[in-house]
Amino acid sequence: MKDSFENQDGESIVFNMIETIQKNAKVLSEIDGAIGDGDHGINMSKGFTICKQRLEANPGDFAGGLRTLGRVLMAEIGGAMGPLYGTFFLELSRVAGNQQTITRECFQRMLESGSEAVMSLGNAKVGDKTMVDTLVSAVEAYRKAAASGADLAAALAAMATGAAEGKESTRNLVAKVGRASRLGERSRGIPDAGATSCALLLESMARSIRVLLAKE
Amino acid sequence: MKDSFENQDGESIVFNMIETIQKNAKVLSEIDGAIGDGDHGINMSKGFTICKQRLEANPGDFAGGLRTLGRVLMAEIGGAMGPLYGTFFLELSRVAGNQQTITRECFQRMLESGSEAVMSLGNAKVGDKTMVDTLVSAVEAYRKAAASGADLAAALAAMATGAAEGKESTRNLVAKVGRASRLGERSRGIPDAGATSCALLLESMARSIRVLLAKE
Amino acid sequence: MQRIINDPNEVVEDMLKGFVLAHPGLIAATGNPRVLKYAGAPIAGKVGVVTGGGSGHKPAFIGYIGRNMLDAVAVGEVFTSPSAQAFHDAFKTAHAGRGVACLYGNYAGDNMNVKMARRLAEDDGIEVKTVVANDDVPSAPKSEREKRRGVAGEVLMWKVGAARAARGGSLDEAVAAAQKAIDNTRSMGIGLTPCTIPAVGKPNFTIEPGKMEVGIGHHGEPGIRVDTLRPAREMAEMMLDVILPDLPFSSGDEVVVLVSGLGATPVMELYILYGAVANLLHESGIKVYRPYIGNYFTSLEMMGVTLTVMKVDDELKELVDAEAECMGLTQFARRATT
Amino acid sequence: MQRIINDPNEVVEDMLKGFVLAHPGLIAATGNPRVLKYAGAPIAGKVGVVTGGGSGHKPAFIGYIGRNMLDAVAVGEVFTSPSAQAFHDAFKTAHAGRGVACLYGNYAGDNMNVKMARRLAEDDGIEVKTVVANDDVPSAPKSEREKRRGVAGEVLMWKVGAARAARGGSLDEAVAAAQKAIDNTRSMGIGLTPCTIPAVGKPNFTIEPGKMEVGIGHHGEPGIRVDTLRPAREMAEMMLDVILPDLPFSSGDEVVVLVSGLGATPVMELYILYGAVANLLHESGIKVYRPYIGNYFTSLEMMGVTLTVMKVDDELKELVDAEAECMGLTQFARRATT
Ligand SMILES: Nc1ncnc2c1ncn2[C@@H]1O[C@H](COP(=O)(O)OP(=O)(O)O)[C@@H](O)[C@H]1O
Ligand SMILES: Nc1ncnc2c1ncn2[C@@H]1O[C@H](COP(=O)(O)OP(=O)(O)O)[C@@H](O)[C@H]1O
Ligand SMILES: [Mg+2]
Ligand SMILES: [Mg+2]
Ligand SMILES: [Mg+2]
Ligand SMILES: [Mg+2]
Repeated sequence: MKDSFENQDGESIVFNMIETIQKNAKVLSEIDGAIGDGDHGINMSKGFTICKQRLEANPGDFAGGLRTLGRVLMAEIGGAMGPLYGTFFLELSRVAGNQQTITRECFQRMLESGSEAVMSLGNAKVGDKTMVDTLVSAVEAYRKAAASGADLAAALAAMATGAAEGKESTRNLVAKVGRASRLGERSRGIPDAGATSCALLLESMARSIRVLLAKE
Repeated sequence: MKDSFENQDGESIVFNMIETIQKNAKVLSEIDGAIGDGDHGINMSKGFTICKQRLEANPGDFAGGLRTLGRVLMAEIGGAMGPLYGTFFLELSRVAGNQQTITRECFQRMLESGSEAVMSLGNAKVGDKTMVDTLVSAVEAYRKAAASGADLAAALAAMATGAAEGKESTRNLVAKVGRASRLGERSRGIPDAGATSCALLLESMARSIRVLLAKE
Repeated sequence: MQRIINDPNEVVEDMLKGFVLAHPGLIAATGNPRVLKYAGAPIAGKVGVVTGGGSGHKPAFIGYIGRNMLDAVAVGEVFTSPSAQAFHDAFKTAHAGRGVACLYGNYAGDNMNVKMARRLAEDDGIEVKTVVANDDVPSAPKSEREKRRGVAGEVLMWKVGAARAARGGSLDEAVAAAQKAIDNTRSMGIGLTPCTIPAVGKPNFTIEPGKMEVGIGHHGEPGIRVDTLRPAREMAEMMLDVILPDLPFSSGDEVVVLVSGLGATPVMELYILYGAVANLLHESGIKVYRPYIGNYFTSLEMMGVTLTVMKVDDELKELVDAEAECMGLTQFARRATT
Repeated sequence: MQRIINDPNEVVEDMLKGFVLAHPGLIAATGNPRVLKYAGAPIAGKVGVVTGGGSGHKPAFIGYIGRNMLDAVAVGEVFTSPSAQAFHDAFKTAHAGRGVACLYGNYAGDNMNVKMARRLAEDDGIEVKTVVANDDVPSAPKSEREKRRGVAGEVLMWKVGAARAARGGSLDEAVAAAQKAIDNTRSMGIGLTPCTIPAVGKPNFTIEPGKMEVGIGHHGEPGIRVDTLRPAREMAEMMLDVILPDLPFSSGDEVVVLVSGLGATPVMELYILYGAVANLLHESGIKVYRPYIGNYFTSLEMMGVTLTVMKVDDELKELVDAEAECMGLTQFARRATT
């Protein structure tokens, strides 16, 4: 198992995220429908599908794929998700951009920078029942694992677990921002849609990178 | 039992018709609601109630009461019922107007003139499932009774029976004019609202006049 | 019944009060509470233009009272013809000595009440001529055109007749223009949900979810059939297939198109339908001279739409394009930017 | 879902196609399919006036593109903010060298997308200043006014800001006028039925029959309470009791009143409500300078209403009264007969 991967080999990570969103579009809309307006899967898969077309026409590296994804989300999705996920992926891309090799440290900087940008743009805090709950928990888990000496693969595994935990934590929260806030107490019991999609995306990244690392 | 009554004694006949409509407003709307738009009772009782106020402020004779009723219906009701019932009562009033005493012959002319005016204005024929079915059957019954020598009281009793029969006949008809025609075959089984109100009005007139005739 | 009303039996009164308060300088009350007039009416030297009809069709009918539009309107209960008296008073209100054009829709009640009102007006020495709109194709076969109902095409009839009168036309000229407008107009409606008359409190017909009533009338009069709900582009095709052969409209014709919502259909959908209609007309070689899209003639909170097409020549174009100012249809004289 | 649509995921595209076809000479498409512009824009020497927002609010937002109104609009999915790119392209489209006033509503998505778009425009050397409408009183306490949503008051903000720009105002002047308009404007809504986003296919909230949601937002955002349905006059009172003390409006003030339906409420009812509002304002010594009643800012087929009151001085009166031509609000310059 390697401890880093080449930027130029990483576009598959983006393709896999796209596939994840497309596969889970219905589930995401259903979750959003329970306490929001039911369009999260539609919004996301629309943007990710456009990105796929762009990437197929114009292949590139990991940073390039992330940049296309971020740009498409920013240009095509609108709402709050467009700029938030758009910013997230553009930040990941910016940090990865001038790196030939993506190391454990590099990926940590990507995650930190991405999650900070999301929080500064959206003003949501942990506990508001948003994608931020997933993001912060995942980044925290990655950071802790790395600090205690885990290699990239192990840190990614920790991130995936952290993401799932963050997502799960939203189940018992009351929504404070976004459409689900309409329901107040009634939003309890259902996880947040954005937190769910964010966990799916981070889990997918962890899985894809570990596949790359396992390759000879 | 007398065989005629004085025009000047006849205003009660109009008041009793008003009361009849007010009492049956709900029923009439329900019948109209089953196959029409459910407002027949509302429309009728609105007009008849305004008439009551006018008559209370300005009492008069039978012809005068009928004229006020016809005018109010013509002025306040609109729809098809306003001009049809308006014309009907104005015609009754016109024929009764210059008669001091209302005889069997006079009342027959009133009825004939009223029903002809209704048919010529509305163009409905017997069998179209409208008030015309009641009217024609009632007038026919009155005419037949009179022709075979019945006195006014007996002719009125025949008219009431004829009205009821005419109304009942609409139950198994399919509506050809008015809103109930929407339902086509489905309008079968429910009597027509206008035929019902017309029967109530003619029955009320027959009853009221017989009370007058019985008075010493 | 989710309604913003006071007494359900007083909705017309309450609405009229609000309407008069909302449009000072444009609308004025008259001696008859069921007659409203243009604040400037009667206009010296002008033929009076009048209509009347039941309430619940906003902007019709009172929303078309205004400058270069209607002078007076007789107002009925919800979905009920105004009384003969109201029509008569509207005639008197609009009359400025050159006669009155009464441009109304073909409904039994309206026909009777206008007939009685004309008799009364004759006694006053007011000359009244009528044009009876019968643009609703599905309501009777072409051989019985005189039985067809009037629907949203009435708006174009009013626009044209009123513009002719405003330009100094005689009674005969105003009536001829309005008649020409309606003779060149065909309409058809599709209903998606029923509506509830406030005083009645429940819908008096139903349309099942997933179905549509093709050819429905403005008060829920029965259509020609109930069909499964179709995409907008098939609805457009279905309606044009009925409308176009009836006049007939042919390649090379220029038309005014009016797409009116029935009340509760989002205006977004009217534009979706119009997009489909415009494409189909283009394919048929028919040129849209001017489209109107919006809620021009509604049926309370019914969902659905009426499509109206009017074939225009130079005269009709000129009159449709004339400046107008009223609640339902305010437009500048046509120029480059309209 | 009783709808006149084709693919529910393409309602915005289909609607935009129809809209552009329906308004030649007034509306033009641009290089970005999610940006429409006034046919005459950019207008040399004029500050560009731009807004953007989710679809489903017709006439808002694109219905206010026009002469003396908006120059360009960024269009989002139904009830979803347009993308940063769309805002950015709208800025570029409207820009004629004197800067762009972006007058929009206070929603998280819009705030983020406008913020990003401004950054992009700065890189192009386009100066963009913003006014954020926050007229919806029930959406946050007065102490947190910056959290309040923008609702139908946006129409008045656009009217005023656009008129100032059309009269040659600088960017600062246009923005100041729009800000003054919204600072003097307070709104409140009552919802009677929910609505359904076509792509979703079912309502995402409910209002029980016989209930009303007091203070509801334009996308069904929660109100301050659910109450039993009341007569129109009590609704008017309830809304004015929230609106009037907030500015506060006082005896002697002159106001513009805007009563906007949420989509499916019959226009008749808007006039019934306005009648009650006008009476109450009169009793409070507040003079209605100019009322607007109609469907100015809707939420698909929601039933209900938004009441908006704007306190006006001579400047605001002049700008509100200015001539305007667009799908949602066409008016002649104020004169005796309006
Ligand atoms: N300010 C915010 N910061 C972070 N995430 C947010 C914010 N606002 C909304 N979200 C996320 O957006 C998700 C909803 O996205 P989506 O359904 O696509 O958009 P919308 O709410 O406009 O329908 C929520 O589940 C939440 O996680
Ligand atoms: N042309 C006509 N001639 C005679 N009666 C008619 C005619 N049209 C309608 N009617 C009568 O009117 C009645 C309905 O009256 P009403 O409910 O008050 O008016 P609307 O049909 O306008 O709601 C019908 O039941 C029918 O008897
Ligand atoms: Mg959502
Ligand atoms: Mg009826
Ligand atoms: Mg009726
Ligand atoms: Mg959404």
